[in-house]
Amino acid sequence: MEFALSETQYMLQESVKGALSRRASLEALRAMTDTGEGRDALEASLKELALSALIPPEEAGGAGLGLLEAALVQQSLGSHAAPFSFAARSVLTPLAVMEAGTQAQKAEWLPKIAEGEMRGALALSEKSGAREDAKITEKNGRLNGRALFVMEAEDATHILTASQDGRLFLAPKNQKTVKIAGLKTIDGTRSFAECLFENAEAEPLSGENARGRSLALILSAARILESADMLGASETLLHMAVDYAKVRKQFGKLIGSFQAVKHLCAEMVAELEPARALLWFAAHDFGENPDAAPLNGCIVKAHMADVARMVSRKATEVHGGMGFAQESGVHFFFKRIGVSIQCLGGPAYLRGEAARMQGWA
Amino acid sequence: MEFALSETQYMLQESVKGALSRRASLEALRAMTDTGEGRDALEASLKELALSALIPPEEAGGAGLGLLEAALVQQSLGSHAAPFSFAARSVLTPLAVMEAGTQAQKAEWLPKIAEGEMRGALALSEKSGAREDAKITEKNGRLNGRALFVMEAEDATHILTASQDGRLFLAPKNQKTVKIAGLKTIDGTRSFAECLFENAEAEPLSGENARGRSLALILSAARILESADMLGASETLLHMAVDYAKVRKQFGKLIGSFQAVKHLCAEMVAELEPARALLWFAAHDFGENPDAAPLNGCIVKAHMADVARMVSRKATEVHGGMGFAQESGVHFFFKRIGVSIQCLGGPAYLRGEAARMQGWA
Amino acid sequence: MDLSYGKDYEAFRAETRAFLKNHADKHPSQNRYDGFTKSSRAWQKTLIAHGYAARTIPKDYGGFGAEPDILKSRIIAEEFVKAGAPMGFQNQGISMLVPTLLELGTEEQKKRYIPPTIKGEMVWCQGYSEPNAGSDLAGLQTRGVEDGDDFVINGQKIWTSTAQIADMMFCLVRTEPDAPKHAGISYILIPMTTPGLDVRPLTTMTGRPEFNEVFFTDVRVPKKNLVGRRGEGWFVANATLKHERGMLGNPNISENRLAGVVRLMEEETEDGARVMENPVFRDRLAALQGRVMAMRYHGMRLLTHSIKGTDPGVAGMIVKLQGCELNHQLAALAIDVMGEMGVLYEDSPHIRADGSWQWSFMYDLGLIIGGGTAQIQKNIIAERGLGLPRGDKEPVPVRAAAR
Amino acid sequence: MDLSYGKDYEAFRAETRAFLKNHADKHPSQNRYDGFTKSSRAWQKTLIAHGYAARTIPKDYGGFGAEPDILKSRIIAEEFVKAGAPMGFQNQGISMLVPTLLELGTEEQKKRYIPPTIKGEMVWCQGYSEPNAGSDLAGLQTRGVEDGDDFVINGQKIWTSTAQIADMMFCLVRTEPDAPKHAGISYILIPMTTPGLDVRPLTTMTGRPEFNEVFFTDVRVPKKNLVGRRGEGWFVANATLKHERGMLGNPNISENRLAGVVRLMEEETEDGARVMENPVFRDRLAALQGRVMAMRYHGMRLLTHSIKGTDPGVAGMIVKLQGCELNHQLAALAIDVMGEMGVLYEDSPHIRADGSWQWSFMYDLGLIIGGGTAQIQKNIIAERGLGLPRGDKEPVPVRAAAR
Repeated sequence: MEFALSETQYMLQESVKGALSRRASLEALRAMTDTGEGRDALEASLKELALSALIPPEEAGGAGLGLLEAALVQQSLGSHAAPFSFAARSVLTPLAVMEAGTQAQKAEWLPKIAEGEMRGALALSEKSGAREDAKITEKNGRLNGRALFVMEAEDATHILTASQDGRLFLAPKNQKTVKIAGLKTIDGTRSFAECLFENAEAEPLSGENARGRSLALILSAARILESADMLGASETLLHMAVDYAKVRKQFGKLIGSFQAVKHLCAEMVAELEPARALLWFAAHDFGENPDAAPLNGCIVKAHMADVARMVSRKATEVHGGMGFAQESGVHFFFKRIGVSIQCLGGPAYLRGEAARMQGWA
Repeated sequence: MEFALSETQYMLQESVKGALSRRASLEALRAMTDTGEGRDALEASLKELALSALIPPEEAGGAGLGLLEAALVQQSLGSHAAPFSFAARSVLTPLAVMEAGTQAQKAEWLPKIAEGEMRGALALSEKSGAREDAKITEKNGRLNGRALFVMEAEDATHILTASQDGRLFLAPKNQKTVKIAGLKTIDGTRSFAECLFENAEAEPLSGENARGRSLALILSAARILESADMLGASETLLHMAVDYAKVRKQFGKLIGSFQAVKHLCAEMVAELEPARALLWFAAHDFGENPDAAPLNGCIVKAHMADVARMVSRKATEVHGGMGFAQESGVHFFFKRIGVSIQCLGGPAYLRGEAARMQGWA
Repeated sequence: MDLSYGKDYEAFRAETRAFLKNHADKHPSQNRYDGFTKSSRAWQKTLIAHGYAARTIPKDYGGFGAEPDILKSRIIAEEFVKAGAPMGFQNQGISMLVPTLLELGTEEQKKRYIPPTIKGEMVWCQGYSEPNAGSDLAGLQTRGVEDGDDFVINGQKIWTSTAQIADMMFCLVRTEPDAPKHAGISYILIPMTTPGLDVRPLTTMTGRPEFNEVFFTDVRVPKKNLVGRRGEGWFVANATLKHERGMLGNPNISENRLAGVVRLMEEETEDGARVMENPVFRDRLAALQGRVMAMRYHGMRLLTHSIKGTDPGVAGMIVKLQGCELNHQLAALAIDVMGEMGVLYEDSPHIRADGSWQWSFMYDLGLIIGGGTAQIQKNIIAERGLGLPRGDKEPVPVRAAAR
Repeated sequence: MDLSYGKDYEAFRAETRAFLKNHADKHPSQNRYDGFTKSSRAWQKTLIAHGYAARTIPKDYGGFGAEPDILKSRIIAEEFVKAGAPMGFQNQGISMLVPTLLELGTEEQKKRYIPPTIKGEMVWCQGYSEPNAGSDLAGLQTRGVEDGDDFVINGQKIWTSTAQIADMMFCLVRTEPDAPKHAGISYILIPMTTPGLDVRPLTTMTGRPEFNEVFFTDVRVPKKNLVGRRGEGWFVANATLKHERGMLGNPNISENRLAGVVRLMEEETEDGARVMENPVFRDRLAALQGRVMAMRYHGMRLLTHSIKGTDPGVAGMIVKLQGCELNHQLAALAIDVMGEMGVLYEDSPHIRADGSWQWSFMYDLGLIIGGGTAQIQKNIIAERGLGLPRGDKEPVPVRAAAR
């Protein structure tokens, strides 16, 4: 029995954080979101860590690691609000191929994913409470319809999506029948798009294991990764707040010596630590116990969203007016969390799903 | 425009509070709930104020006052957790007769109510989310079925209830076909009972104004009175907490000088004051605008229940261990509020009703 | 208890309506109405002439010269909102500086500053907060040193809204650095064109430059620009602040937002079903409705106190705390109702209501923090409202609200 | 990351199961099991003999004498719960006094007190809190004056559970009134039959006498009953308190409660519909499920730290705050699910689960307050866990948990 990160897992996370500290400091983040300057350096720096090879198995040139490792990476990205595509591209796409692809598909795609040549975007938001008329249908091997809130479409080569009946597809992005338009959110650190399929070519992931479950698993992994991102962003907010409370003076005293400020900080950490354990569990259990994964994904994301919203509010309050000014950097995390909360199902939606999955509804 | 209590309303409330201060101090309350001692003196003292004559019109020997005055009295009773029957007996029963009775019924009952000879209990809890098999049906002028959570049945002469189709009835309590058994709640200051009708005689309130609306109005008035009781009990808890924080020392300082204690107190008063205004409005508007009364009753009780639960929690916390000991008296108000929250519909039920009434559901 | 306004006031209401009807096509649009255009100044002039703006300012200073009457003010506000007509200018010059000058200014100051201010020809900003004087406003460090007939000012202000377009600033400056904290501050009027004064926009979480920083390098201001006596600026500012009361936590804002959320829940769909059909969201909506109604009638209770000139006690201290939080919660519900569409912003396709719900959600958090954080508000309520003892070194500051 | 227990431990588990199977009909019922009956003492004896109770207490003092092994302890707990068999005695004597004596007691004290205590033949209560020493425990005023070979004790203790049946009390007494606050306290063992000692029941909000007050009038106790040195009682008590850690906020309690609420929602009806069909209640249930799961895995994380002997840091300080609150919220949901039936109490007709949900709701609030209020817990987390500066005169006290 050991419910803790292994030395390797810890080092993986540290190495990502190390690269991010160098390339995605608050100052660098400001430059990257304002002008794009520094993005290339960040990409290059993270490329050295071969994050795209994390999930594919060794025979495909990957490291064959699991969702917990991926979640630790995503948590680090969240802790720096890093403008870097990882979840869809390097985790969800290979997982989908491994879970639902044929032998041929695995042989074709996994090495390319590991190399970073094949880069998937995720178009599944209409599977978590479709908005407007968003939906994708398949007919004669062609996709039609609209996907909203496509993640990591920028710089992707393919789009991972699912038809109405729950089958997964990989659609090449670079075809005339696929139209992509950017969506602007409050979060300037991640890219979202809407995607229109007009009789687009797409390859069904149709291996022998392909089942309705595959979609549910990918959604679960995506929600666990969003949770990890929120955990990382929340941790940073907590640390920023605590650090600020230790240096900022008002009324001749450090504000951290006021009980009200202390309690705000204590309330944040008291929620964050158990949420971290829940995330570890959900990410670890994903590989061990796939039957439980869909439920765990709903529970962890709904809970983490509540915690992260609370933290983003209280950390801003500790900063006082500075928390409201972009100068402090609080806003990067506040807004990244704001988007994560809604992505792939808000808390009420996910709790509804969790109730349904347990036969409560 | 004057949104304030009139001098008369203020004096009415003060006179009730005066009598209660003399006869229902914490010490007296302890005696009354432990042994019953002091109840007669309290009854006698309040009888001088002729509360039973508050609502009946002048021609019936009453004062012809409205629900706002009644709510102020109930608020005072709540502020002392007074073991005294008022809402069903002196407000809801006369209101029901005035609203739905025939001329003959009004002529017969209202003077008796004003005199305190006719004392109604309220058996309408099955109209706010029936539990178990509770329901009352009428056939050939006889009532059958079971009512749970009958209010003020102790010492009542009649039971005010409603049939499944929403008509109001007055059933004499003293008949073999009416069986009453006490229910014990956490609140030792008010009496509740279950009531079994086995082909019991009952008089329908069948005046020309009797409509489905009558039942809705009585329920609304009952909810507004419960809200008033919660407001009174919450105010007392706030005052007890503030007083305690001004005398109790820990770490060599008055606990009221600690920011955490200050904030608990501030949060209580910040919720209570607007809730008071909402109660004033709902009680006042009841007479002015009966069409809005059912919705207002739901909204005010759901809101007051949330506020009162918060206050009962925080006031206890300010008292520390003493709040948990019966010695402090906090428990009387904590538990009285606990019962009021559930009585005639908990917050979720009432908000569901409010949504339905506004066409949202 | 009387929720009607009475015959005389209804007559005034009718008069107001008639005015609005007659002028329906004569006023600028209400959207993004900032009062600094030709047409809005013309409208302001009309309003003053008819007593719908600068109503209680004496005629000597360019106002309408009526007796203060809170109910009439409220009727004006109600009817203008109903008619969709822009109210008279509401800015810091009019709501804060002018009442202060009326109370404490010299005759020369009144004559010089009040008329152009109420006409919208002179725009003011407020120089109170500093980077190290936020919750602890009296800790301000911008210094004014006497030099002949002038003060020479050095330092920095922050959270200064409208500084980028203002003609003048009313400013708190430490003129006696050795005096006790609350003494030694002076209230000085500073032309924004004075050399050495530098305005830089301050971008907030919302992504917009809602405020400014203002830097002072040897800014020279004549002593006659002092309001009240030297060293008494803290008390002059308090006189200003009391006029600001009630600017925040306006229940009308909450009511409009609630109505907006109801509409949103009717319109937005999730998997093809209207969000209004979702009982979990309905429950949240109904709970907020209860809070909005409570604040509405709480506002009427305070209005009654104002009319009677009586002290509402602690009830008067909670409006900012509760009102700002309520507005924030309403925006949060709206965002959750929209789900992923609720985090769209700026000029994104599919955006709802121009992103105003998101803007409000963030800006409201700024309001919760600004003008005395929620924590400071609670201290004030507990100490001044409930009489709890002051903690050592946790003084309750006098705070500016929106700046 | 490994959530299994490994082969060796699974063998131990099998052994435990076999023991429980063999003894299935040999133990008293688990309900209201207080350990002070003949049959429960017999069961305790059996447990000690097989290493399922007093497991790590040396054989010299009547224990089983095994090496400490947290996982084995946990396996025992898990299997006993599954089998519905009562665990070994868990009371303040065993969980707090015995470890303290092992660490700081004299050989004579160990020989005299440990064997009867672990057999359940000697019952202890804790004399820490006083009416004026609650959150500020070190402010205690019960005095012990030296007189020959004795201390003569006067004063009062409060919140003393099991005092009415205890044989002995371990007690904090101020023996040097002029010493600084935390010095001058001694840790003394007092027979409850000593003349001058008076126990009065203290009824709580729940309506039950869950605690007692204990009054001391010239209570004479021999000096050899001192544990540790005179004036060092505060540090002896700290040694005790660290053993108490983890008694509160046990995630198993929350998990059982969650399962109870699920059953309740399936069974209870409102207007004939199961409450489980109500989406608003389902939403609350699912939210609490997330919290319960988070606390479960948080507990496993802390367990791992215990096994490795590493410091969990701030993560180890939040269990009481979060766990007690969670249990309270679960009880609150249960009450709301039952509606009016949820406020029935004592022996009322129609009552559910003997009123245990109401009892928990109130008792949990007592736990949130007791053993360091939630406010004090937050101070500790902020100061010790996050390194925020201490405020003047707001010290973080060492606090007893359940007493």
